[in-house]
Amino acid sequence: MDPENDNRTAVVETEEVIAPGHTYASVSDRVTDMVLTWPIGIRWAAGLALALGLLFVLNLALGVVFTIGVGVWGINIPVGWGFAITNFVWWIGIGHAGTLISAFLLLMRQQWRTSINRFAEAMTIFAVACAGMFPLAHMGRPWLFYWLLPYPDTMGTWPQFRSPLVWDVFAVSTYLTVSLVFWYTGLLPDLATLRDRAKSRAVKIIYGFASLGWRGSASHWSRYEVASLLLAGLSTPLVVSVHTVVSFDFTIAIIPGWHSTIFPPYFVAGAIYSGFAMVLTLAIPLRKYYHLEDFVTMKHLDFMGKVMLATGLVVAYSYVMEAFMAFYSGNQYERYMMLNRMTGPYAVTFWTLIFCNLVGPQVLWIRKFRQSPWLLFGVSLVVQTGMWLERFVIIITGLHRDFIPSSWGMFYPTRWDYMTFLGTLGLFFTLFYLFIRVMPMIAIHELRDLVHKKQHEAKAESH
Amino acid sequence: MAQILYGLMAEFETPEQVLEAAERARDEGYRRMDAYTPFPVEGLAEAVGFYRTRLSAIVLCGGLTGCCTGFLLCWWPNVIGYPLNIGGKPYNSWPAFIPITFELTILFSALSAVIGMIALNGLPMPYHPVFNAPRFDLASRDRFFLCIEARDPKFSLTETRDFLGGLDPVEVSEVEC
Amino acid sequence: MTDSKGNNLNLVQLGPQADSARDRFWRSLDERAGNEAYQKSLAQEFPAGRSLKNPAGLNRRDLLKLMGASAGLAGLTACTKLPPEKIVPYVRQPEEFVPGIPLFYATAMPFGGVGRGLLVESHLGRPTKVEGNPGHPGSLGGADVFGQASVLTLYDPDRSQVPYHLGHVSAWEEFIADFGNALVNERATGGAGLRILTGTITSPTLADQMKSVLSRFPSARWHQYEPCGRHNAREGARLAFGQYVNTVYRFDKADVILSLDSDVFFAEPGSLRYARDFANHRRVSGPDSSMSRLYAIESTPSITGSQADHRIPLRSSDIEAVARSVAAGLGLQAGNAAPLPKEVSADVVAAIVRDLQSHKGSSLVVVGEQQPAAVHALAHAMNHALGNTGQTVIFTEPLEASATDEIKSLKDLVSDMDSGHVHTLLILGSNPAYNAPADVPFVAALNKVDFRVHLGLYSDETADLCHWHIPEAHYLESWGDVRNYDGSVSIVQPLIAPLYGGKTLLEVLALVQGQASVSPHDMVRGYWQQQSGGRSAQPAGASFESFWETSLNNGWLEGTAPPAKQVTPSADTAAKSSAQDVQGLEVVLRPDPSVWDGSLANNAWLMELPRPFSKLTWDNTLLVSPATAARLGLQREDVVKLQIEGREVEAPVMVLPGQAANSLTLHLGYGRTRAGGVGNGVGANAYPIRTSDAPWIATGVTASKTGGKHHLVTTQNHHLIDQKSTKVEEESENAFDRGLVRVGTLADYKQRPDFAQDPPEESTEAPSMYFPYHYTQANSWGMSIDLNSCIGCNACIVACYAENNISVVGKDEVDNGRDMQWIRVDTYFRGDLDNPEAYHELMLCQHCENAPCEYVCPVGATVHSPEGLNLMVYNRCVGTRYCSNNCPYKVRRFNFKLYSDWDTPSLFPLRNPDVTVRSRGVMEKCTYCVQRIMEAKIAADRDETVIADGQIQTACQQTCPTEAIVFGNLNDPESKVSKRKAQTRDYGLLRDLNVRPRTTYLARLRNPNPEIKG
Amino acid sequence: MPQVFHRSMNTISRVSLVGAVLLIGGLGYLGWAFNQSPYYTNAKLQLEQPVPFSHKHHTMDDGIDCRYCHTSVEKSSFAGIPPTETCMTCHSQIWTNASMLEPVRASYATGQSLEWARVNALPDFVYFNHSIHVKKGIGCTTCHGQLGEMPITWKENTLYMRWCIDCHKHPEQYVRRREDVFKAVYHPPANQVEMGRQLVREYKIRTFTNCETCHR
Repeated sequence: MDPENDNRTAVVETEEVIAPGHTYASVSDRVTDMVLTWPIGIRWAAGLALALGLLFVLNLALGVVFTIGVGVWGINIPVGWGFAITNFVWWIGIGHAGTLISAFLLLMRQQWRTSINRFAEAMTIFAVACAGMFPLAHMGRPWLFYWLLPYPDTMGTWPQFRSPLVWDVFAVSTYLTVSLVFWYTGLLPDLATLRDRAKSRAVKIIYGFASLGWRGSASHWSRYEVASLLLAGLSTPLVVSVHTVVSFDFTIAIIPGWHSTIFPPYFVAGAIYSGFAMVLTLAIPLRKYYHLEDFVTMKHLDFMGKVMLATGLVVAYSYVMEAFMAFYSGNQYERYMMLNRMTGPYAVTFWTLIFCNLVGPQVLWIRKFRQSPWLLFGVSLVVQTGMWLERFVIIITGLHRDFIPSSWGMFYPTRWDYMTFLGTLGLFFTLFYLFIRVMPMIAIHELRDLVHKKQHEAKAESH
Repeated sequence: MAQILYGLMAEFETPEQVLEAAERARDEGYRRMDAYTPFPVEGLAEAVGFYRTRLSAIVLCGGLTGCCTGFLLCWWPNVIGYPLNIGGKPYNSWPAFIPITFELTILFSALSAVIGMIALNGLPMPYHPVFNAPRFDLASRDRFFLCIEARDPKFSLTETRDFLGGLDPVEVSEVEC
Repeated sequence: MTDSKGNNLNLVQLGPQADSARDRFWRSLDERAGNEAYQKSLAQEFPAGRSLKNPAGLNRRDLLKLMGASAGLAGLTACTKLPPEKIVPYVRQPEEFVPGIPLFYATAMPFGGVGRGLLVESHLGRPTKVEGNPGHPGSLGGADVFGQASVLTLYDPDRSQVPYHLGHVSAWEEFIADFGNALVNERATGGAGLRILTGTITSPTLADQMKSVLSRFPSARWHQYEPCGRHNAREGARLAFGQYVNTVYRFDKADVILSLDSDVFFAEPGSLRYARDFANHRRVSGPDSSMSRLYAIESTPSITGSQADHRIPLRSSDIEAVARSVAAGLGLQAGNAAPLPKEVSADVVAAIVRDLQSHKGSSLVVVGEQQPAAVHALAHAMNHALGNTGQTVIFTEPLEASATDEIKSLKDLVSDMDSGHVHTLLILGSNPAYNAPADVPFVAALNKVDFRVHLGLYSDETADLCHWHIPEAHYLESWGDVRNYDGSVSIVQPLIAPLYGGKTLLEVLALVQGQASVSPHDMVRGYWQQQSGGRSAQPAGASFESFWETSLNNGWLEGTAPPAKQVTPSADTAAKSSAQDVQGLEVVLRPDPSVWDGSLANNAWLMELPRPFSKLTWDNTLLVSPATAARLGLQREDVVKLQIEGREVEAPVMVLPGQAANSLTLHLGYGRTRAGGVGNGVGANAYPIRTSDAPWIATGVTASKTGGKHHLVTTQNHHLIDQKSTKVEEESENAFDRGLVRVGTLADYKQRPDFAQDPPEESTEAPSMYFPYHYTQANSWGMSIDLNSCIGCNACIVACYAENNISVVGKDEVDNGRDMQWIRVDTYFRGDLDNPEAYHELMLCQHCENAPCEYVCPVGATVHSPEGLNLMVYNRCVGTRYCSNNCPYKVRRFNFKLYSDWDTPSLFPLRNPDVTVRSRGVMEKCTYCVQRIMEAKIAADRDETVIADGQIQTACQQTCPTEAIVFGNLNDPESKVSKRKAQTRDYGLLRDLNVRPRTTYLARLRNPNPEIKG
Repeated sequence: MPQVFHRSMNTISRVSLVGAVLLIGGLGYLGWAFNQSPYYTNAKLQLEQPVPFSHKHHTMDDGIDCRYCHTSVEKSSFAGIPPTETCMTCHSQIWTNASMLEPVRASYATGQSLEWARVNALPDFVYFNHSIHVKKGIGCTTCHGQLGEMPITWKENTLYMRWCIDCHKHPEQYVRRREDVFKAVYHPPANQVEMGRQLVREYKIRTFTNCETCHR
């Protein structure tokens, strides 16, 4: 079946987590065909080309940053951190949804995770990859990044383990590794399916190696399930810890607007918020383009909408508390920071973020909206903008007017700031476009399992 | 043909069938057998005689190792290796060492979980006799297989074939080594 | 990262004889003179890519080039091997040289003709750092921005390096020949066509030479013109006493001071000494201390005015009226007193008069050069009436070798030139083509002179119009002598052989007398030897040899200070008044606090120096008071056209609190066209509206907006909340809310000595989760800054530039908020916008014991030493900038690009070999001059001695004219710094953050006159 | 038939997995080895010099004291490289026409300095002070090797910071009596550590490992 000229009419939307009438064979074939038999569509190619274009922009920007120095960005004293760290936090945050869906919902035995977890995890990995770039790129002497790693060097020195930046190194690299292995574990049986379904020998060999010779033996499956559960159990605290550690970058500092104990939960909630937004941003076009309405159903969209609403409210609460504490604490620096944030030179960005993260998403209270894909898509974009602005506001308004008024300054981004940010979008989407062509974007064996369970339930009802 | 026989492979259409078949085979006294399914079937492992895995223990050890590594990694350079006065904080400012300790705990346990699983499953094993079964590619799609291996003491080509045939499989085929 | 230490292994290259060095330059020049490109670059005198304005070379090609270099350095710190190095020892090593140990020589810097006593640090024959000479009466160890920055001028790559003849490279020998021919006719006519133009000359030896020149050429003339000299002061003295005298103030005896438009702590030849005496006399050690009282009436905020207990902003041309009514109050026949301007009430005047009268003999009236001669005379009369003469005011013979009315002198010269009488003109060390008054058509007349010779440090505007340009020897390259503010004589001794074969005035004058090869050293020494025969220029008995040695050692000649002179002002002095127009707008021209009369315009340190109050860099502006700006509808950065009698100049507006209404201030010294790569085209040239009869104050001005804008760059933002409102700007409001500046009156202080203390809950003893680190070492360093003494003169900033190899970043990068100064002078205003109190607060690394910057650094590049220093390890820094973010004082500076100049060879010897030169991507900050601390510690350890209190001085402390900064050992209760910190005025900034700063401040005290309200 | 691979592939794949792990380890080791290698550190490397000066000959055979040429070693951070005239004090008398000394005579005649290739170079951000080390009983050979046995001078140690720190942490293992400091060949006594401890007390040696000791 070719997505480009598809003559099916009237998509049947379903309230189930999977459309009725699917068998083990149908789900297996449907997903594997997308990888093995469907031709490369024009729109896919165009999308990839666009992403590659942005990727080139990234190379250019980083090239300039590395040859001339971070001075090409708008950063200065007092605003030592600008877009780079904003992007870092934003991307890391986006990553969180993937792990949460695959790990947390697995522990919760949620069936609706099944058809979205695979590409959500992929999203996580690519997002973390993008994020990981920034701490490196924003260094004044990036060629010395390895001094942040603990190894016996010729100087007898070590990283400074009290620094949140070193914690970041450990947290992010751990997060990336665990996400990767978790993702790969999930892929093993599906790679076997691809191996067995592939026509050409070359493809068989590739997937054959990748699947390590998985053969679905009963004992393997039982170990496999134990491993998956353990990984899920480990990833859940990990994902919480990662954004907590990221929030330490700010809370450990003494800067008004940074030095706050509310940040860890607030950052984690924000991360999930933006993460689910990104999942929707990816899922909605995907299901339309690849006609996955049978698997990514209204129920999925509805649930994800609810999750966004919930986390959005946590974030809203955090904003309110932050403002309240600033005044209630009686700390004049905090109070000035908050006033300046609301009325100062960066007030516009602040109020925009309030609209994007607090006001806009309230439409999700209405079921009808939660179930209209394109409106959901719109909201997801708004939320992501809002979450990016949130980090921007925290970093910039915290720094640009701190304790000593004589050192107050402003931050004006340069074209290199923008190019670096757009560039990472290119990296992200390039990886994602490639992923959906070579990997099953839905966990096939879990779909089969789901079909099995559904049949059971059907039987149970018929009795 | 002079190929050595690995075992007899019966193909079923539903998980219930293969589960029942496995239990029956067990009652028959077969021990060396294994079932191959496109998704985990509850109880099947026990049915083919696989009870518990040591994976959890491995992960626990991995986690503890990671925990110690993490803390020592922070503690040693700061207290023994190259103590420096950082912002007036004590050399052993253990609260600052917790994040890394935690992360390494997770990292080590996660890796030991995956590597342990793969190793215990004897992977990678790109070649395996069962792949010689003609329709085995369906094992990763929608069919369920039970294979009684030739090394089982009770195995005999004819009787076992009859026994399997009695479980109304789609077909029973010989699997060469 | 690399530093200039590599060079100090090149032992031969820059010895005092430095022959090989000189050879190298000549040779390279000869080679380059050949190629055409170099000829062109000579034509515009500053080869491209050498511009200091953007050391990082902000145009892309330069950038990439530089980045190539930085990539190399990058590698150097990463995993490539060290490049092979050469060691080049001497062939014959001067015995006084010990490689690695600097030598100090006393010398003096002639500035506006008057000497400033200096002590210069020299590494293997390379002068690297200028300090004040503690033994020198005019310095007492302090140095000002001009002295500190002079060492950069020495190495300025834009200095002229070869003689030019008609714009082409030539040679000294050729000049000798050519000049010889020119002199032939002059000899015939007894020098009728020979004229010599210099700046103000106080040097006895030079005067002696000049005398013999004039005796050889009887009809030749010697003219002097100093654009920012002390013209009015001189004429005022003649008005009062009928003769020229030099006035010396004794601030150590002055209890009540009335300053009329005077910046006596900055702009006078004796400023350093005056500032020190003033500070000492006001130094408060406890509630029982006393303070002098300073009244300042001035048209624009000056650092002197910022010290005033009562400051009245007033148009310069109104000040005479006030002065006269004060004089009348003192019972003088003060002539036709114009009515008091509305800004000044009669009661205030009365109060001032009473205060002065109750301090007869211990009061002092000082007048600024900007005021007309009549006001100077009036001041003499007042001081006389108050019996201050001989007490707080001392008169001596004039400093000038031949004091004259310089403006008249220049006019005469020009008219002679115009009428074609002048055939040979020697312009020695001055630049009249740029700085002559607008109504003196110097340039036009110059073309009528047949043979024009210019001697100067730079091939400047004047050189361009002369047949010959001869590179002048920098004072650090010259032998000579010069008089100090009090008339005593200092010896100028060279620290290094002329880098570019520059010549001194002495040599040129010798040449005029036909002596081609006579060394200036012999001239100076010879002159004093002959003097010592006659005048008692030496203690009896001592041989001249020893006298000379000690003099060189001390930096000045014992017994040359002229005795006090008894003069009394003529009876009608007070009556003489200047016919000043007091209507409408006035424009006051002033020498610039950084580039002075423009001669320092190519000094990048001074250009980037934030000007006092405005914190402006890389520009000069029209300073306008908020009220006037509101009335004329002017905003900051509006370009305004000033028109006076057909003359006009365009300059951007800066609205400055404290500026007098209807008075506009414009600083001289900008708009240079041939200053060099740094100074060219910076700012607006004010000389075109400067006239010979009103050199400082121009009235009857019309100011009109051109509609244009000019971007001004300041290092500290002052967001005026509302020009019309009476609120000072936002930054200052917060500064006071946050207790950053703590001020009280002397009276309050006696009531509540602890008014500046933090409430206990905000003390540094705030509870902490961790046990504090115990600083048990023998030494534990700390600093105390007395806000009561700091006058905000910026000297510390320039001293820090020189000591710590700090790079200049250029206007654009300062605009990006990336200036690199380690120490800054923050200025905050209090009170209403028209006449706020201005407070200076030095801000540098506070060396917090619980340093927030340290625990966030991922690589431990900034850590604490057991002696309490907050260390910055450049070579370990990876540049995350987290430390700067977390620094509550924002005193850290980051190399966002490659700011250090790795390209300009002539700048390498300037660098302090004991301090690493920072590369791109590295954080830097004040280190309490750790290199000096370590030097002393190692020496003490090696020689088994202990470090005495005051033995280690930070660069900022050493240069501070008022001793506002004290550094020392906190573990020694007897040390100066411990004693200061024990005072109740001691407070630390942001102590409530529990960062425990090691740098603390002594609260500012004011001593207002209780009789004056508000 | 779904069989894709030959049975040998099992062994191959497992071996290659183990191989990959070993390879990574091996690369790590290689990196470390390179870092220590003379090629990288210049240690034990004999450089091209204008004159093949032999410390062995001058210190042992002629018995010239280090300080005769390195005059400022006891008072300055920089030990001092002898000016040509120092060489000529002797070599105007002996070996007056040895061809090997031609460059020295030429330098003395022309006033052009000899350009020695630097053997012991530190990065420019490191501030080492000879005088204090000598004073505290750290001998020349401790860092520069047994100069008395060097016909051509080479760099004995890596001069890595780790190497410096080692001594700064445990001076007792390296300190010697002051009178032995300038011995061109020195072998620590058997009771080094015990003597070292005693000398550390006697010479008031403190163990500085704070950054400002060397980086300013």
